Amino acid sequence: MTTPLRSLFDFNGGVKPDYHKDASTRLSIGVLSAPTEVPTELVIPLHQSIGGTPRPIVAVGEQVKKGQRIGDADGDVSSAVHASTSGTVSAIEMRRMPHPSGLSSLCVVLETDGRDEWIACQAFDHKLATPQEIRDYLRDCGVVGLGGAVFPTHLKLNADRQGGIETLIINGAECEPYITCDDMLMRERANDIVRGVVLMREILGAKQVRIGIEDNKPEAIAAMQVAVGDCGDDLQVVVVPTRYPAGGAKQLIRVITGIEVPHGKRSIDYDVQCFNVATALAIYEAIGLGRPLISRIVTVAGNVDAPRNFDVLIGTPIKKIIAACSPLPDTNRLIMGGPMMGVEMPGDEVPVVKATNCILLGSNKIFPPPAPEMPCIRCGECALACPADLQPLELYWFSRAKIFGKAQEYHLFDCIECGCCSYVCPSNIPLVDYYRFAKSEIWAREKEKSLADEARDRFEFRQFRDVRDEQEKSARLAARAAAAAAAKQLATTDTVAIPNTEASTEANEKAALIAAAIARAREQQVTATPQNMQQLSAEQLAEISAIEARRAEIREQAKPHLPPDA
Amino acid sequence: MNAYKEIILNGTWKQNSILAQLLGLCPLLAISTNFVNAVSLGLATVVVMLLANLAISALRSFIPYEIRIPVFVLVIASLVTVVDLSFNAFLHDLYLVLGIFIPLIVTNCIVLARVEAFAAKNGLAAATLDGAMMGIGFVWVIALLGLIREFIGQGTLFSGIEMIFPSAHAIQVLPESYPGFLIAILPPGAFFVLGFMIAGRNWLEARANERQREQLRHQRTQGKSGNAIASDAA
Amino acid sequence: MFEAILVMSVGAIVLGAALGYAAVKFRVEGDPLVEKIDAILPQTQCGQCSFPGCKPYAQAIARGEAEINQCPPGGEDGIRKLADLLGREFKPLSAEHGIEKPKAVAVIDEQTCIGCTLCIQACPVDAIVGAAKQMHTIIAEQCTGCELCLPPCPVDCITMETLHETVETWKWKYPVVTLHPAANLQ
Amino acid sequence: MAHNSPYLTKASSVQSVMLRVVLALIPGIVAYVWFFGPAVLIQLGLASFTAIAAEALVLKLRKRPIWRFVSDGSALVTAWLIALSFPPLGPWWLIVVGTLVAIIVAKHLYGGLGQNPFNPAMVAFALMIVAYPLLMSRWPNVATSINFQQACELIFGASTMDAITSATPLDTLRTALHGADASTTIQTVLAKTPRLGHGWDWIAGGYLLGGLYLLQQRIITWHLPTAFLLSMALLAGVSNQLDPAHFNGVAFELLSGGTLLAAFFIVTDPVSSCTTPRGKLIFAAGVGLMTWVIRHFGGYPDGIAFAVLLMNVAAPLIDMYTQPPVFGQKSDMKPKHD
Repeated sequence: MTTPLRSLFDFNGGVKPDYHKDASTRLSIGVLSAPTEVPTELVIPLHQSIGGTPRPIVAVGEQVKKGQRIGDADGDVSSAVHASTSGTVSAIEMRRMPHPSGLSSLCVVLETDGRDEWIACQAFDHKLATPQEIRDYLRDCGVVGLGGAVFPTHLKLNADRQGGIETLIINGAECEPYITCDDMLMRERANDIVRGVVLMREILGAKQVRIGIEDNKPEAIAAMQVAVGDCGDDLQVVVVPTRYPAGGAKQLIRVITGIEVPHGKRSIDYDVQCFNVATALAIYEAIGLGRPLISRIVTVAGNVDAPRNFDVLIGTPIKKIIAACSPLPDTNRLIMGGPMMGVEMPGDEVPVVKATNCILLGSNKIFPPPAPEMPCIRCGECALACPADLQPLELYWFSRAKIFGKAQEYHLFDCIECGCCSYVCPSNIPLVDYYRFAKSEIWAREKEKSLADEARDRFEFRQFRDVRDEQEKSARLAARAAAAAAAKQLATTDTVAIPNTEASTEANEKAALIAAAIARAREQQVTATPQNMQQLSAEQLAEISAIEARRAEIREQAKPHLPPDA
Repeated sequence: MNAYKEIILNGTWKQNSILAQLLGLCPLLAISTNFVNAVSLGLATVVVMLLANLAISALRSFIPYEIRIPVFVLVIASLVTVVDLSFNAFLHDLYLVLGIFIPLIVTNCIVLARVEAFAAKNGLAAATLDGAMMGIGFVWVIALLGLIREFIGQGTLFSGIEMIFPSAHAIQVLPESYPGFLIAILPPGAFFVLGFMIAGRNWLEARANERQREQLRHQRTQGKSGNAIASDAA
Repeated sequence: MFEAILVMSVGAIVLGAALGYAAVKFRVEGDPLVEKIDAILPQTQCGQCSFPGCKPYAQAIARGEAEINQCPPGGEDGIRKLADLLGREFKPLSAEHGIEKPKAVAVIDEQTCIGCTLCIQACPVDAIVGAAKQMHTIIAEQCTGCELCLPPCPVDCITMETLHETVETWKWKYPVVTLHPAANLQ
Repeated sequence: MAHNSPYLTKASSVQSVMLRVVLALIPGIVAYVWFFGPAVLIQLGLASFTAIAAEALVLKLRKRPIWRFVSDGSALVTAWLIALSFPPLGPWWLIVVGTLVAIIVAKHLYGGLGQNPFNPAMVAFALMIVAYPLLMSRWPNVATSINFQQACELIFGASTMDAITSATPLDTLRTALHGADASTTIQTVLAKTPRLGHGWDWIAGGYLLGGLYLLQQRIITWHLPTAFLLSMALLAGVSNQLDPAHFNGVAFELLSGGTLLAAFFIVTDPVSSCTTPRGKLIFAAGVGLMTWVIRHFGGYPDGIAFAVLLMNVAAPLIDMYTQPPVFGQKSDMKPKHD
C-alpha cells in the first residue's frame, strides 16, 4: 500500500513552529520497565482517564502481581487501573498529581519487589464475544486514548452499529513540537500497531482504514508502509502535510475525510472513528496478548543533554526518567506534554500517568518568558491561525471582561486550547489562559447552579410533603375524633378519656427514648468491646481488626475532600 | 431645614439635571453657542420650572393618577405660552434668535421630570424650591457651556448682549486675528465641551468619594481599639 | 376664550379616558422579580437571613421588606448581584445575620450517632438518610452546608467539614502578568 | 505562577508591525516630496514630535509604563498619517492641534492602544477640516516649486501663501461644479487646467507600492483595500457612464485625494475597523460608498475621513453579524447518525 493518490482536505489556520523532533529520535526507545530498572516505589493514581474515579480493590499490605487490577472502573465512563509491576501495596493515600494545580488525588502506592512477575495473561477472543463483552474487557484492561485525552477506548470501540462504520482513522500525525513517542513507536513496533489496527477494524467493521502520518516522519511512514504491506489487510497510510495542529483528532478527520465534526458531536455520528497509534498498540496487547495497559512510551526532551524516548511503567516518578537523560542545570520547569498544550508539573516526584506522552524540560533559554503583554490591537492574526475557525480576539475580550454568556455565544467551548492564537499574537497576550479561565469558571458556575437548583427542588418538595403530612394527620385526627364521638354516643354510661394531648405526650415519649438511647450509647462506649467478640479465635480477631482498619480507611477516603498535603 | 439644604444641593450639584441626569440635552446643546443665548433660555426654563412645580404641588391632590401626565403637560404648556409671549413682547430680537427653543421648553424633560418626581409628591414650599434649584442647576451649566463655546469658538464674551441691554457691547477677549475654532460653535463642539464638563464632575465626585472612604477606613482602624459601635455607625 | 376652554376640555376628557382605560387594561400581573432574586440566592435554605428559606427571603426582598445583605452563604458576590439586579446600593454583609464562610458539608460521626432522627427532621433538603434507632448518614453531594442539623443533635455527632479544592474542582486562575519566578527545582 | 502553555511564541510584536507600516509609507512620501516639495517633511517632523510627546505625557498621567507604549510605534503611525492627510503648507499649529486631538482625545481618552473605536488620524482630520475649512485646503500648486526655506516660512507664519497655494484637484472640481454656473462640466474645468491631478497619480502609486509590501508581509489582508477600491471604482464607473459631465472617471477618482492612502493605511487600521472576513468587505465597501457620496454630494471636498469615522461606528455591529461559521458548523455538514 503506497501513498494514496486520493486528494487530501485542508483545515483552516494552524501554525508551523520549529519542531525540534530530531534530537529525541536518534536513540531507540529506552526501556525503563525492565526488572532491574523498576523504581522501588510506584505511585499509581486511580483517576487516570476521563470519567469516574476507579475504586481501589486492593488493601494495604496486599501482594500484587504485574498487570493485576487494583482499581475497578466506576461506572461505564471510567477505566480500570492495574499494578505496573509486582510488589506490595504500601499505602492507598493522597499523592500529588501531574496536574497544574499541584493538588493531590487518591493513589495506590506500590513497593516493588523487583521480580516483575506477571499475572497469567490470556488472549481474548473478540470474535466469539458480544459487543458488550468486548467493551467490558477493554474497560477492565484499562485501555484509554493515549494521544493525551485519555478517553476510555471501550466507549469508542462501539461494535453495536449495524454494518460497521465507514472510516477508521489511526492518528500518527503527532504534530506537537518535541514529542516523538508515536514516531518512535511506529518505527520500532509498526507490526504490533498494525495488528492492533486490524483488531479495531474487525471490532468496528470499518469499511476503510487510514493511518495518517505527518510528512516530517519519513522513517515512521516507511516502517508503517512495510508493516501494512505485510499484514495483508487493505489499510492505507496517508501522508498529511506537517502543520500544527494536524494531529488534533478533529483536524485529522477533516484532513483525511473532509468531514468536520462539530463541538458536542461525536465523530461516530459521522461514521468516522479516530484512534492514536499507541492506543492501537494497547489494544493489540490487551486483546492479542491479554496484557492490560501498564506502560507507555514517554518522550523526554527539551533542556536535556540526551533527549530520548522511554518505555515507562505507569506510576514511575518522572524524576526517575529525567535522570536518565541528564537534564541541564538551568532547567526551571517541567512540562507534561508538548510546548503548545503541555501543562506545568508541580514537582518532579509526580508519577507518569496514561496521559503522559512527553516530559519536556524548560529553561529560560529554550522557552523564554514572554515579553510584557500589550493591549490587543485586533490585528486578526489569531483568527487566521485558529484551527477551529473561531475569533479568538472576541473570545479574549469577553473572557477578560468575564462576560461569560457572550463568550459561550462566540463558541468558547469549540476552542481546543491548541495555543495557535497565543503563538502568533504580536501583543503577547496569554489568550489560551483567558479561555481556560473562562471555561473552568463557566463549568464551576454551571455545577453550582445545578446544585442550587437541586437544593431548591428538594426544599420545595419537602415543604410540599410537610403540608401534605400535616393535612393527612389532621384528617386522621378528625376521623378518630369523629369515631370517638360516635363511640361516646353509643356508650353513654362509661366515659372513655380520649387523649386530647396526643402531641405533647408524643414529644415526651420521644425525649425519653432519646435519653435512653444516649445512656445506652455511653454505656457502649465504656464497654469498649462488643459482647459477641469474646469467644472468637485470634485469627478471627485479627481479621476483624483488619476489616475495621480498612473500613476506617474507606471512611477516610469517603470524606468529601481531604485538606491538601502540606 | 436640612431637607431644604438637600434640595438646594441636589438641584445645583448632586442630582444636577444635566451633569448627573443628562436630561434636557436638546435645548442645552442647540442654544449654548454663546453666553447670552444660553443664559436667556436658561432663565426662561427656570421661570417655567418654578411656576410649574408650584402649580402642580398645589393641585396635586386634585389630579387623578392615571391622567396626571396630560395635566402636567397642560399646565407646563400654559406657562411656556406665557413666557413665549413675554419674550416676543419685551425681547423681540432675542426671541427671534432663540426661535423654536422657547416653545420647546414644554417638552424639556427636566421640567416634566421634576413635576412628576418631586412636585407631585411634595409640599408647596419644597416643590417651589426644588423647581428653582433644578432650574438654577440647568442655568449654570448652560451658561458655562455657552461661555466656553463662545470663548473657544470666536474669542469673544457676551456677544449679543445688546439684544437685552442696548447700551452694552460684547467683549473681544482674544485678539481679532484669532481664527476661531469653528467646531466649538457647531453642534459637535457642544458635545465635546459638555463631555469634558461631565468628565470633570465625575472626577470631582470620584475624588470626594475616595476621600470619604479614606476617612471611613481611618475611623475604622481607630475605632477598633475604641468601641465598635461608633465605627459601625460611621 | 370659551372656544379655547372647550377645546382643551374635550382634549383632556378624551386623553384622560384613553389613559384610564389603558391603566385598567394593561396592568402588569405577577411578579417575575421574585424568580430572578431566587435564582441569585444560593439555595442553602439555611434561614440565616431570618426567613424560612431562600424563596421567602426573595419574596421579602421583592416586597422591599428585607435588605439585600442578609445572606451569608451568598456572600459579597451575591449581594453585588442583587444590588445590580435591583438597582440598589451595595452594602456589606450584615453582621447580625452571620459571616461568610467557606463552603462546607455536614458529616455524621457514625460511632456516636444514636439514631434519633432529629437531624433528619431539621434538614431542609432531605440530605440525611436513616431511620429511627438506625445510624444516619449525610449525602455529601446534596448537603448545602446550612448547619441546621447541628443544634438539634442531642449527642453532638455532626460536624461541618470545609470543602477543599480537588483536582476535579480546581479552576484556572484569571491570568495576571507577573515576572517569571526564579527556578524552584533542584 | 509561571506562564502556561504555549511556551513557544512567534517572533513578532506590535512594534514590528507598526514599524513596517511606517516603512511602507516611505515610497508615497518620496513621490510626495518630489512633486510638492519638502514642506511635507516639516509636517511629518512636527506631527511625529507632537505625537510622541503627547503620548508620553498622557501615559505618565495615566500611570502606564511609558517606554513600553511609546516604543510600540503606534503614535508614530498616527502622526505620519495625519501629516500625509493634512495640507503640507498649513500653519504649524494646525497639525500640532490635530495631532494632539488624535493622541489625547481619539486615542487615550478611549483607553489607549487597541481601545479606540475611531481612527485617531481621521478624527484629527475631520475635526480640523470642520473647524478650519480654509486652512485645511492650503495645498501647494504642483507647478510652483517651493524650497525648504520657503516652506518653513509658510508653515511657521512668516509669509503669506495665497500666490502659491491651490486647491486639491477634488476641491477644484467640486467648487467649479457646484458653482453658480450650471453649464460647467468636468470637461470645461479640465480644459482650463489641463494638468489637474498631475503628480497625485505618482503619489498614489507610491502608496500602492507600500500597500503591496504590507500585503506581502501579511500585516493587512486583501479584503479591506480590495473592497474599498472596488466599491469606489464601481460607483465612479457607473456614474461616469451615466453622466460624464458631472462625475469623475474611475482613474481620477482612485488616483486623486487620499484614496490609495486610505485603501492601504487608513481603512486597514485593525483597531477601528472590522475583523471578520465578511465584515471587512462590508466595512470597506461602506467606506467607499460614503466617500463617493460625500465627494459628490457633500459639503467637503474629500469624504474619506467622515466615511471612515461613520463606518467605525458600525464596525462592532458588522463584526457581530458576520461571525464566520466555526469548525464543524458549516451548513453542508450533517451527521449520518443522530
